[in-house]
Amino acid sequence: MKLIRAIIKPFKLEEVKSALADTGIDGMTITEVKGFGRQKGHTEIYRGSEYTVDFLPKVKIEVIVTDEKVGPVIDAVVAAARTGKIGDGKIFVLPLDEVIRIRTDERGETAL
Amino acid sequence: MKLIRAIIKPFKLEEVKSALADTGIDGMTITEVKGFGRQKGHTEIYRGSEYTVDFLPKVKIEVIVTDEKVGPVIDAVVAAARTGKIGDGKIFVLPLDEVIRIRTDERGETAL
Amino acid sequence: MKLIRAIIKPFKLEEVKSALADTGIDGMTITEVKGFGRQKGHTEIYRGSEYTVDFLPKVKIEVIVTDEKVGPVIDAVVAAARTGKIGDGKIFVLPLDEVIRIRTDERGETAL
Amino acid sequence: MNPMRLKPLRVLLFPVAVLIGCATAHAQPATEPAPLPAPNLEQRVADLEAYINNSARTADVASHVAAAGPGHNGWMMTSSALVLFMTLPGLALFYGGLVRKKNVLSVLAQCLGITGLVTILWWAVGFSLTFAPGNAFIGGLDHVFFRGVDSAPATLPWVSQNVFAIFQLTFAIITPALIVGAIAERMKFSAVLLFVGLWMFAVYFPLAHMVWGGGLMAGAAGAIKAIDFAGGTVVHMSSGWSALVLCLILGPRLGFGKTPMPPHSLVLCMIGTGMLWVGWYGFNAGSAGAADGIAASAFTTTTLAAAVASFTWGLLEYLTKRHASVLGFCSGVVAGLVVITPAAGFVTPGAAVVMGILAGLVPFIFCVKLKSVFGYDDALDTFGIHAVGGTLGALLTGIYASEAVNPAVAGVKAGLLLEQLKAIGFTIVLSVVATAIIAGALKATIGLRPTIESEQEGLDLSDHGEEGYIFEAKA
Amino acid sequence: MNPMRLKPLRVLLFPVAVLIGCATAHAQPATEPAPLPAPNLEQRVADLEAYINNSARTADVASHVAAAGPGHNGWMMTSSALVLFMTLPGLALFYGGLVRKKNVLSVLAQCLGITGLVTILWWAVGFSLTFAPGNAFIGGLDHVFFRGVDSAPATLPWVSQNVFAIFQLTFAIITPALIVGAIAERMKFSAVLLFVGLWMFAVYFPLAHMVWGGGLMAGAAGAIKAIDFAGGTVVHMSSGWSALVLCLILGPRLGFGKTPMPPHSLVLCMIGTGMLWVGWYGFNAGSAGAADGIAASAFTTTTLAAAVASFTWGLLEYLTKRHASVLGFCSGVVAGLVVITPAAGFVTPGAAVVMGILAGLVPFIFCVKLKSVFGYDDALDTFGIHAVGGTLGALLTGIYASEAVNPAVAGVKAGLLLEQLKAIGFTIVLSVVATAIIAGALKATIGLRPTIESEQEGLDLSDHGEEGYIFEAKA
Amino acid sequence: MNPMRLKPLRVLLFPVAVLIGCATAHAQPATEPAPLPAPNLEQRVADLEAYINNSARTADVASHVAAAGPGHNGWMMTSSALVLFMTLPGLALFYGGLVRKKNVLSVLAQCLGITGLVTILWWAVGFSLTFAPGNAFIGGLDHVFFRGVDSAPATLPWVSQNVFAIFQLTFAIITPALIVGAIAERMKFSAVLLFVGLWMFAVYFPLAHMVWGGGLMAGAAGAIKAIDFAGGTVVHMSSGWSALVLCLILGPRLGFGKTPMPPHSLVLCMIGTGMLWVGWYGFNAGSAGAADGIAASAFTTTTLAAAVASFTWGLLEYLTKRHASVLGFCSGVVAGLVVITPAAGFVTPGAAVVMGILAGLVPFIFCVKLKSVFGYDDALDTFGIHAVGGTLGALLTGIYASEAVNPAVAGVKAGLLLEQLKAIGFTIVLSVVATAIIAGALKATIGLRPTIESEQEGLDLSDHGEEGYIFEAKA
Ligand SMILES: Nc1ncnc2c1ncn2[C@@H]1O[C@H](COP(=O)(O)OP(=O)(O)O)[C@@H](O)[C@H]1O
Ligand SMILES: Nc1ncnc2c1ncn2[C@@H]1O[C@H](COP(=O)(O)OP(=O)(O)O)[C@@H](O)[C@H]1O
Ligand SMILES: Nc1ncnc2c1ncn2[C@@H]1O[C@H](COP(=O)(O)OP(=O)(O)O)[C@@H](O)[C@H]1O
Repeated sequence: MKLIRAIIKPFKLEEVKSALADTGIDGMTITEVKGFGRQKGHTEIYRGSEYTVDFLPKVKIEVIVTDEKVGPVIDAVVAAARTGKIGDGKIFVLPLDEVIRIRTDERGETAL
Repeated sequence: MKLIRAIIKPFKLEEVKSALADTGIDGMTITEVKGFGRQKGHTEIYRGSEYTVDFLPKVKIEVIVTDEKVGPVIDAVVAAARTGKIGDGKIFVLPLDEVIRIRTDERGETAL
Repeated sequence: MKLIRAIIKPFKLEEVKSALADTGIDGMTITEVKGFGRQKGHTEIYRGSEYTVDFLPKVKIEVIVTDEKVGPVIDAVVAAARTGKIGDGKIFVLPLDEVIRIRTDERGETAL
Repeated sequence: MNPMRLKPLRVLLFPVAVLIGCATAHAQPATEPAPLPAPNLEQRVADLEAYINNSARTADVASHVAAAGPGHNGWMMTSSALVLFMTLPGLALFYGGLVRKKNVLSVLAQCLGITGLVTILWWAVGFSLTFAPGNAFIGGLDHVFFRGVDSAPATLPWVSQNVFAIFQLTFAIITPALIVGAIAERMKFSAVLLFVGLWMFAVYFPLAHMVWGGGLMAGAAGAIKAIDFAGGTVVHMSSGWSALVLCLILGPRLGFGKTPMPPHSLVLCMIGTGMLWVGWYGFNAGSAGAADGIAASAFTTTTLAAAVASFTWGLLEYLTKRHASVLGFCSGVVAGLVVITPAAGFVTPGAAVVMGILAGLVPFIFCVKLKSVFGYDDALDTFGIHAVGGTLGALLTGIYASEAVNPAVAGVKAGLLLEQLKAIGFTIVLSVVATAIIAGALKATIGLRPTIESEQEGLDLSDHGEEGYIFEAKA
Repeated sequence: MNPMRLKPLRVLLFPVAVLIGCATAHAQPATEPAPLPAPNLEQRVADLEAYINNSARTADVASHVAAAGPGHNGWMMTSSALVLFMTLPGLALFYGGLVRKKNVLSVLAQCLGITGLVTILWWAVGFSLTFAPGNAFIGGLDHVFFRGVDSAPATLPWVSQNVFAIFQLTFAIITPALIVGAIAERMKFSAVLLFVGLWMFAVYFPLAHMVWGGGLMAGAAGAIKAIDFAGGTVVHMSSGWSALVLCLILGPRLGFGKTPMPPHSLVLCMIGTGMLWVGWYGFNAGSAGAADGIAASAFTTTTLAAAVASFTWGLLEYLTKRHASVLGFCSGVVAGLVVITPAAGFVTPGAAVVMGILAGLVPFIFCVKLKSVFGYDDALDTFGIHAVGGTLGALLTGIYASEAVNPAVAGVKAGLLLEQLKAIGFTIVLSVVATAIIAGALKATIGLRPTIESEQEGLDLSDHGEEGYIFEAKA
Repeated sequence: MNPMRLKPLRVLLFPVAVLIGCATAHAQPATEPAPLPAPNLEQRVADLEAYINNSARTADVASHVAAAGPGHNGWMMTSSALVLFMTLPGLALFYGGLVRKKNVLSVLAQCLGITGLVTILWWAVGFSLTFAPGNAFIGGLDHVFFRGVDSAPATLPWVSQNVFAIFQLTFAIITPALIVGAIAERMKFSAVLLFVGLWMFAVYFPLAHMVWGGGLMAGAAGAIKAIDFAGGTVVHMSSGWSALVLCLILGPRLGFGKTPMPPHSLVLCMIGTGMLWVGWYGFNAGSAGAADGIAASAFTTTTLAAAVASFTWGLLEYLTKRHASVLGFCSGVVAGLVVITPAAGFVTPGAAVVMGILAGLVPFIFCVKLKSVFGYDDALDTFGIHAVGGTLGALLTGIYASEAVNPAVAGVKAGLLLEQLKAIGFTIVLSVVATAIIAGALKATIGLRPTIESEQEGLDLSDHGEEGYIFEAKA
């Protein structure tokens, strides 16, 4: 099993969610984050004092998948989240030792 | 060392915190997240336009533990967070290479 | 590649960001989190009912780096985030299997 | 959307038809009274002077100034608007800020729903039951559907009777809305509205009739010669004591005493407090029924009591826990306003300052020190502030009412304290008994509480299908 | 900061210089009229009575009380303040709460910008074009730059003309601000201001002149003998129908129909609703132009219609989707206020209750059931509430206006419904045609919409360079 | 809770006892003046006319209308409520929205604490020191504890003296509250209250006495023949210049100039702005002391100046940085209101428009362009708006005051500009010197600032033990 995390543009969330559903993923966890990267931020001015915002709102999607789904899931997210403009985000794949479903104490792939 | 992450129902946070304390854990980091899974969301209607909310509020607990504590911590979280209803959440265990305490630059288990 | 996550005091964010930039890091993702540890919280009283807040606001910085940068990045964060007072936070290093840039579908180190 | 869903709309067509008839009937001019002789010049001048002095016109002549007087009428319209402002959005924010985020809309919806419901009841029968001639306990039916309530002055010499009726409506709205504070975060919306509907008939209309409508406790004219300037008994004691009983019958919030339930927005709470204070000028000074010297006195004492109580509460916090809090200052403001309410137009500025100090002290002890001893869940301290403060105010009115301030005190000053105690006792008994019966009956039938899941999810979603704040940047 | 940036400031110096001249010119006292004989005692008393009765002073004598009368003047100042309060911050919050977080400031900025712009236009020419003598369609230029508008009463017998001018200004401000609701979240700020500037000349000034300034539709005096107490046609229909056309020309928001766009803060929306209600007392009761019995009637019907409509809307929601929502109650309040506006000072309380029920019913069906059928993006339901409600109100005024309530109805009651229909038709045609031309022209020239990126990022950042809320604890 | 904690409560019992005595003493009716002859009919009519015209009653007869007049009294009560609304919650929100989230409650608490403290001081001695007969610099002690302040008119012919006293109290409250803007986010709560307590005696009471209490700068009657309609010197200059000195002595916020400190909620700021504008009608038009033509003028000029300044500020932003911001429009509103304040009842509408343009221009340059050059940390621009605007307004009053608008100008118009300059200079010197001494003394004794940790954590938690918003969904 792997933990796949995708940092995407917030307005792409619904599309990515559907794309994931199409690959058979039926669980995920999302977090509001701020991203810093090549995409430029903006400047806010309040009565003359400037305030540069270079952290942009992003959504982080985390999904645990079985090893054979890693490829399809990555492809699905890339396809759905891409706008082709700077700041589309990244996908990270992390190794995972174990998953447990709290409700049933099931472990491993059946816990997904 | 392992990184244990638990996605739980928000109102279980206090109980899980105490349960962790009982296993000798004295540090953790929590994040407000939204979860998508088998647990159903709800529909909000604003002047006739429906708005289906399938992301439900969850709390993510992250705790770094020494290898021998992985078992007890998982058991403690499962016991404390369980309601038996769909949506109780998951626990993920990730491998970890290193931990550093910023204040002292201590590394490894002493940094916990 | 490694995923480095640092939990720091919020008011240190700007300094850590510059320190990272100095090590050649040009991307990162941050999340507002709450930390629980040795640092004491505070008590709020609302008309006689006490409310102990032991989760303190922290900022989590996540940055993917190539293996050779792990050392310098850790040192930079430690130097910039340290106040010497309890609660300065931790750095965790996690192994990482893969990184993908959504915009271009580049994989591996070029995706950073 | 399924067209079958539209069916329930038809049930409304019948009442609409009935009401159209009733509305048309109302449109007929009232029958003219027998003609009176014209006033002479001196009488005309006397009538104009009566306007300035808020006194009666010359009797038995056809006054040239029979209509409402602009200064008084304008002030009473302003006052009515201010008292409505107390509920919408004042009280809604004061209470709404104090609950958890997941229940903020439920408080707002309760205030809005009560406003609509009570207005309909008031127009249909409530005003009549309160102010039409009746017996010592309840008024008659002369003014149902606002019959005969038009722009000519009636109850007050220089104020349009319809303005008076709306001014009183705003009191009838805020009183049950105050109860909401005690039962916040855990009572079904339908149960709240049903409770309020029944409670108005059992408690509010009778009590308001007894005190202001010429009934049992109407000062010199009543069997109990108590005085209540702007609603210490009728508004604050009735709601406060009923709130206690209702919250006991309802039981505490899930997790009460274990989970912390801090206010989700003291900013909202403070906005509401400011609005309550400003609106209360309409409540207290408007209760003079004119823009006269009595109103001026009430205006003055209201300001002093609110500010002094606020500072006292903050100071007490500072002395006992080293922090003066916004919630403390706000609680003090409201406590001061409650305590001065029955006394506002009867006492001197000096007395108002003393009452302000006591208003900061006694409810403070109650909300902060004693409440946890008893352990009931009066979520937002309706009892601790309105019942305790209202009772304290009624008592202190008995002590400080001064005929130098208000000639109306002259006739009742002797033995007033005892009469106030009688009024207090009567009000408490009526509120407690009626609330226990209504709440008990509702609990046994439709039930008072939502399911555990609903309460955990929050009433905003479960009862109203909405969220208070949606701050994610998804689209 | 580059000093070159200061250059644009210079462009302001010229108008300042011009205005200083113009302001100084104003400072000259008006030429005195020929002296009139002194009144006798009886005439002096009659003048004082005229004050109470809001009637004219004795003709052809030099009244001792030629100035404004305090009760009426005070009430009209209070009313003007209340109507301003409706826009700032009332309407701004009502609308601001309903948009997504990223656009909340854009709504606030639009309300603020419109307030500034319309005030300048009104002072310069708008008041004159509306109220100075002119033809049936537009007023003259006698009062440009508020010439001759001072504290002496003119249009209203006992109210300072400058207070009257400001009272009317507050109407001129809120009318275009209402349009903002339909085009929220997707129109460039510069385009909004330009549109409003042109629209005032094409729609508002003419329409207000026709209805209130003695023009085409001025009741008994006009060619169309329609009546409109406080602005059903002038304010609500004009803005509502224009809003529909504008939002059609503008097109829907990005993602409309696909992405959910729930209100970011129903708490703000409810605060705004309370303020609108309270402020509306100035709007409706203030439209009597005096603190008299007509004002009292308007005050009463306004309260009843708002509360009844709110409860009706909530009840309909409960019957059709098992949830009475805060947005529903608030929508009902506004719908009730809109519907009663043209009728406020003309109808009985009973009629107000019926109108309240219909105000809860008809716009409810429109906003909740029919709108999705048509599929246009009237973001915050300006059409569904203001156009539909305003049209409904104008019709019902034709049915329920009663001379027992207001003697002014006597002269027009016969055939009133037909005249109301004519006024409705005329208003719709004028609003639709003028808006289509202006919006079309602007679309073809400066463009109406921001870039896709700007709209996605939110107008707060792209058009105003600010964020509504910054809650992170970074420093 | 440890019962020992209750001990400090006892310290309150002594003052309560003292006050009860004092309150009772107040309850005695004032001694009756010698009886005057009854007025004849003509005199009675003249008195009624005097009411309309806000002039004095016939001398040496026992007027039948000796009490306050309803129209004026009602308007002054309304105005007082409006001015209180400016502080609670208006100014609190305007400022509270501009600070960072962790300090929002500290601003609210400061406004609330100042309200309580100043009310107590005002009742005890402040009103007397301001308005009781005294010397050129300070009033006497005739009215300590509101002695002799009852509902009969005194200072103003047709307004209850207690209403006048409360109206003036609301000015005394908002003035020190304005200072809070300069020292926001970094001054200990205890130090704020102590500073304000001393400052009232050193600056406010003397200055208000000199300008409005018949002292040094009381127009035609004073040694400096300056005029100040509603508080340009007394309120805005005094607070603004004091704010500058205090913020210099206090030092900048931690991280000032390095860390960005953007406003945490421009929504709150805009709500506050709307409330300030609406409340300012009480401030300016209420300063006429009657609902007369002067009030009408002040009402008109206030509206024009606020709207024009707001639009000007927004336009300047648009020209210099391509974005008109909500903060810009709001800043312009407040600047316009400040500048027109001393002139409100003295100038024509045209002059108000010019003053509005200058009010948008000069403080804009100050806050946006010059402030960063100087580098002091006037957190929320109290100096840039209130001191600069107040000074500008006082000057422009000297230029534009017109006897055609207000006969009171006639006696002082000659050489007025010079007198205004004298008053400006005097006010600046008094404010600067007194503030420097008080702030220096406090700094040397109790200290002005919280610990670094407290400042970093935020004053809400460290000074008040609360948080402004708790949005997590934990229970
Ligand atoms: N090295 C990194 N570590 C962690 N997150 C990163 C890193 N680089 C980029 N990100 C995340 O990816 C987002 C997009 O990156 P950016 O450089 O702006 O554009 P792109 O994805 O098109 O290369 C950033 O906002 C940030 O959240
Ligand atoms: N594959 C997954 N990857 C990441 N998070 C998941 C995954 N599946 C479920 N979750 C998280 O666990 C929560 C609970 O899952 P759900 O299917 O609703 O119930 P249960 O835990 O009882 O199986 C979800 O809300 C989501 O946050
Ligand atoms: N075992 C742990 N697992 C995860 N996060 C931890 C752990 N221990 C500490 N933290 C995080 O580090 C932060 C700082 O820890 P704390 O014990 O307060 O001080 P210090 O870093 O100086 O040892 C905590 O607030 C928490 O967010």
